[in-house]
Amino acid sequence: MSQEPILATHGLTRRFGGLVAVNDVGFDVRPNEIHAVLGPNGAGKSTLINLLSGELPPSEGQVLFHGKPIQGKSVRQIARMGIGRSHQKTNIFPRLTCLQNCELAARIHMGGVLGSWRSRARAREVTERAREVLATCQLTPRADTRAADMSYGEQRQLQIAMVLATAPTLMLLDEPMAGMGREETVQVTDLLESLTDRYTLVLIEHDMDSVFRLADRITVMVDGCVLESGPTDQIRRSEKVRDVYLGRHHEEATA
Amino acid sequence: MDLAFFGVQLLNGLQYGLLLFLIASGLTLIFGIMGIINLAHGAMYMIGAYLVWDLTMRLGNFWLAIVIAIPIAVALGLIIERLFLDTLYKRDHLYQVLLTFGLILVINEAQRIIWGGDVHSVAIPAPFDASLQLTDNLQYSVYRLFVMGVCLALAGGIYWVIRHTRLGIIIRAGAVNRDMVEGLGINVRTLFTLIFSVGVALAAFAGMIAAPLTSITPGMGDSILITCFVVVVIGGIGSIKGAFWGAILIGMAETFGPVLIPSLASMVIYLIMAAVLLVKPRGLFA
Amino acid sequence: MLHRYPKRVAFIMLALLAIVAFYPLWGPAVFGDQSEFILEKLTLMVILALFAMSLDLLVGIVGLVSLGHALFFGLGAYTLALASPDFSPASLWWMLPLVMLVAAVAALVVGVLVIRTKGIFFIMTTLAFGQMLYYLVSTSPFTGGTDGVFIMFRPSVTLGETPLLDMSDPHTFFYLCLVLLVIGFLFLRWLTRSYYGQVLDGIHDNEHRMQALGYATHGYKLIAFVISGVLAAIAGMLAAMQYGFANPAQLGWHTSGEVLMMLILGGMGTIFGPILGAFAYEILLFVYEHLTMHWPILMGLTIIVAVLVLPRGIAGLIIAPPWQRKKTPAVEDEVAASPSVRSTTQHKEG
Amino acid sequence: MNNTFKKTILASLVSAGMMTSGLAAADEHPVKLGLMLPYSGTYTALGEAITNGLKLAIEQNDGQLGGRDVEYVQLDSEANPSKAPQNMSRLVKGDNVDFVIGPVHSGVAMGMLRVAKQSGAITIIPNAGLGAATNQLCMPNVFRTSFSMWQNSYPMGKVAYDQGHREVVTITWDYAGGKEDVAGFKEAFEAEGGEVVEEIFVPFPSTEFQSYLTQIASIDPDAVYTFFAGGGGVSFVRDYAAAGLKDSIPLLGSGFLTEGNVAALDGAGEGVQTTLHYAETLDNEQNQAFVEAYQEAYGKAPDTYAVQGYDTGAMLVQALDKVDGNTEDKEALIEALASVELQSPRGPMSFSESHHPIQNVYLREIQDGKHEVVGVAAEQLEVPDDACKM
Repeated sequence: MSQEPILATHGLTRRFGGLVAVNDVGFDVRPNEIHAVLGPNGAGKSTLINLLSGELPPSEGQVLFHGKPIQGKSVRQIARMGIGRSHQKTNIFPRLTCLQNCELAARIHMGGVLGSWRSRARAREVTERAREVLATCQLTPRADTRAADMSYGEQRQLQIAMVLATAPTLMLLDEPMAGMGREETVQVTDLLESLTDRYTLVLIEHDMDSVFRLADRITVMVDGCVLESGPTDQIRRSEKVRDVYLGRHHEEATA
Repeated sequence: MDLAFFGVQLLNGLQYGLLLFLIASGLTLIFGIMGIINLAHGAMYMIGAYLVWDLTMRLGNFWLAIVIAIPIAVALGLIIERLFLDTLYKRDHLYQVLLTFGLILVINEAQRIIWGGDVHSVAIPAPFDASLQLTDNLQYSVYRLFVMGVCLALAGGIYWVIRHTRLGIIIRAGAVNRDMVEGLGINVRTLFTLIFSVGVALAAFAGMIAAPLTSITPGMGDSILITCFVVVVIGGIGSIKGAFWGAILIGMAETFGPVLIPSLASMVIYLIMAAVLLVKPRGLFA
Repeated sequence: MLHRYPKRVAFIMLALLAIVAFYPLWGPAVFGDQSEFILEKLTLMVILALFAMSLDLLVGIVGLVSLGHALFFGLGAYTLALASPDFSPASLWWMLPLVMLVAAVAALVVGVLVIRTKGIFFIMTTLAFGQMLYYLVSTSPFTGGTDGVFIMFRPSVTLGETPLLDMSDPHTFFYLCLVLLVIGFLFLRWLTRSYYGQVLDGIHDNEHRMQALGYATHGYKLIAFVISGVLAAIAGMLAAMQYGFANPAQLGWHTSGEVLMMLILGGMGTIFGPILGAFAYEILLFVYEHLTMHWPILMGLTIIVAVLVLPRGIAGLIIAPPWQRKKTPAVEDEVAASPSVRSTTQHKEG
Repeated sequence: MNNTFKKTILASLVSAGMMTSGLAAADEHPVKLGLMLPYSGTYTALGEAITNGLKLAIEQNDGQLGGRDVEYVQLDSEANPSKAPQNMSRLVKGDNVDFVIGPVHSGVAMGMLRVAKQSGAITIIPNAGLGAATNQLCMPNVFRTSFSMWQNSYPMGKVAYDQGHREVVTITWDYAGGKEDVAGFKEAFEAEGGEVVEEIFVPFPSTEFQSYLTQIASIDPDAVYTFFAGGGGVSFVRDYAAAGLKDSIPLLGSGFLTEGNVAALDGAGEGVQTTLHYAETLDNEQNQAFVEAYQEAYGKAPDTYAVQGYDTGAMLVQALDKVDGNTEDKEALIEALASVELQSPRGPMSFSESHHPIQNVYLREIQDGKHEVVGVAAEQLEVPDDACKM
């Protein structure tokens, strides 16, 4: 587990005018690990994932992917390098069917050079890949339904399926369980757990118990800074985290 | 081109620019807040001119004609918004372009049925029909200064309303996020009807005060429409300040362009627009 | 599937094609000595159908609303006019490729500048480029100015010396236009059902997401812009060939507006819809002109009613006839909540 | 006006296919006149004036042409050149008209001439002044009863020089009609020894003249020659007067600057001199009778467009009487039309080999709201048609 990190950031900072949303963040993600980024609302989690995916250029600092700097590159270039991401606000193709959504995701990463869009063989491979990914996410029965006609939970699962379809080496998942029912959350948690053999995951999530069950390592962020970063049980026992994150309940209870 | 004439050309550019602003302000308000592209805006400019010509002829008094024509124009805006635009707010730009394109055909033909095809003009009204001697052979009608004054006053008025009144805050918020405004319990339906009627009235009013300076002919709204769209896009959609400086810029371009580069005269505003959009894709003040 | 339509669509379109294609047989019987004029009108409708179909690739499939598409239509007409020798017919073998090349280059140049903009700005920049070419052609000395320019001889189609097709015969010209329309239709139908078409659907639906997946969306849009421009230029060339006359008015924004009207009447994003739209528009115009001198009011009201009541156009009626509509409610909301609508509500973003 | 609509609709529906009209006897059928004129847009007034003049002439021949009734098929040309060929084709092949009368706009004329050449339809141009129609593009079946741009502007060149002007600025819209008009003036003025110091071209159809007027004031020429028509003419003359230039720099132009718009000028036109082949104050009895009849029929004074329509009607009356209503024999009809000679309200008028009017051109000045004839700028002026090979 201690090889060279797949992703690392050094002194990563992002200012919006006077406000510093992400302040000098340094953390790393090791291959095939589930690394969760935890923190209260406004801790800068979403800004961080936008810095990693290229949506937002950093004000300062570096983002290294396999040791090579990628900060400042476009969303498209970073996606092509194998960093797939899902969005907090469901971001799919409503008019296309479930299968088509995944086909579009699969195609671009199977040598989607313009020239290849003619061959029949390639088209079959893409559809197979898309069906395979739908199966992993238990969406096969919904293959030919228009994405707009599916439930919110199913759309969130489709989003994960699409990220899977791009066969990325690193997956950035922005609150995948947000707004999901009890049973759907369990379904997604099992799914994510099964992915670690082939993928590395960075998980932005609120749901405390699924994070502690899933994550190998956790980074806790507060007000744009990294409070602590380390294996899950180290974080569970850490005083600082409890004071900042859980402490408030603790003090209210005793006050 | 010695200094005196340069000064006069500057004055001409300013006067044309301010008139353009009056029309463009309505357009940018309607688009900025309601997200509606109103191709029929030029036609309302024409209707304003015809209304004031018709009423001046009947009543014999230009100012009385304007006082009566403004509420008619507001009513027209109200009717069009209620009848046609209701379904368009959630629809794509294309449907707005098409519906208002249909409106142009209807309004232009209605004008022809009501007022016919002859060319008309309105005499420059009483207190301002004198003119100043600018150079030995050039005079400048005082009425043009009056028109500039009216445009500046309206510019200030609109700017004050947008900046310092509760309605202004609602308008600016509506421009940024319509659903949010709805969320705050503000009845967006009446806001839109108000904005559209005011926007249309501004265009018609521009037609009214410009009537004495131009000839009143069928289809006079079409060419001013394209110029207005260029102004709005250069200034930045929805920005009153943008519409103001965009209008001044285009006013100067249409005045100095033909003098400096005669061969490109008819294309100069489009070249400017392409240049602005390359540098700032959302317009100068978006 | 976005571009798979019920069987009845293919049946109706083939039936219409047969009726139009065999006009020279039944035409004289029905219209008597007027059949030649009606043939001319039919040829014009076929040409305008090709023009409307070319715009549908941009507006219906990719979701880019262009208000300057007449630019390429006029460019095709003027390329023919300026490249045709004065005293002998040009040969279609090199004229058609030349028109396509000129249009492709122009579409590339304009496209690179225009594709980066979105929503209202795309509408305005295309309008601006259309007006620029309109004034350029109206005022430049060698294009005949606002009076336009004549094409003395229709380009010929010869094999060596022996003429293959006698272009001066209206029936031959009619079939040339019809063949080009059918080829254009088949090409666009194949394109929209190919993977490339799927990418365009994705871009229309959610361009931001496509970029997040790694697609160079500008590149795909630019290709669609060039293809659309080339097809429009072919239509423009045919229009100039029909009457041997090219004029700046063919470039004006009114022409761009008219072709958009054909789109809404026919039904966008369906490729076959605009063909019906072009025929419907010309027939309505013909009828209205006969009914009253104030026909623009009727045409204006028709467009307004089409926008309000029939947003999916005639194609929408064929794909999902009203009596079936209760079963497929999704069709209706698809238009109301079309993705680019989302971009309008947040047009301030980015 | 509305009974013609009913007749038009009935006729076109009938001819549009309800009945296959075989080769009926030539005489009972009404003579069909296809009017391709602008009934919408900036030239609407011109289209209506020509139509009124034409109908007046035919009504005066108790509604008959060569003993046959007359049927009008009116088609709005919208002054849109791109629609011209298909509209003309509709009249010729669709409505099978015997004569096509139109257009006003030169661009539309080009489109019509194209179809006229292919179809051989007898076309009478009641306004469009592009020289080519009766020169490079002349053809036996095309006649013109109005003018050519050159014909009206050329005489003003000599008049301007005789009035002592040596340095003149010309200004017009940047379109074919305007350029042709100004070229005629320049040809004559510079032949006399004068100099056109500046040629200003305004983008068509802009009517924002302030910057150009300031430019003229800075050049300060002896006089200004201009060509604008319809709304453009009214705007320019009023702005020119408002800028106070009228007193210091005389304004000259061809008649269209003020024709038909004197009312709209309300005083701004006083003293403006123009050359045109007609003036409503011409004192010959044909003109007095015409003005009276037109005023009584349509409630307003006629202008040059009305007289051009009137002469077109008179020409048809004379020609069809000569062939006593036989519209089948095209050669004879063309021969009859070519040999027409009219005592027109505008004065004696006949046709050159290229079928263009040979007519007087009058110098007019607006005096208290009327075009007073102050002289004859050119007597029976024939238009150069050396490029015409009939």
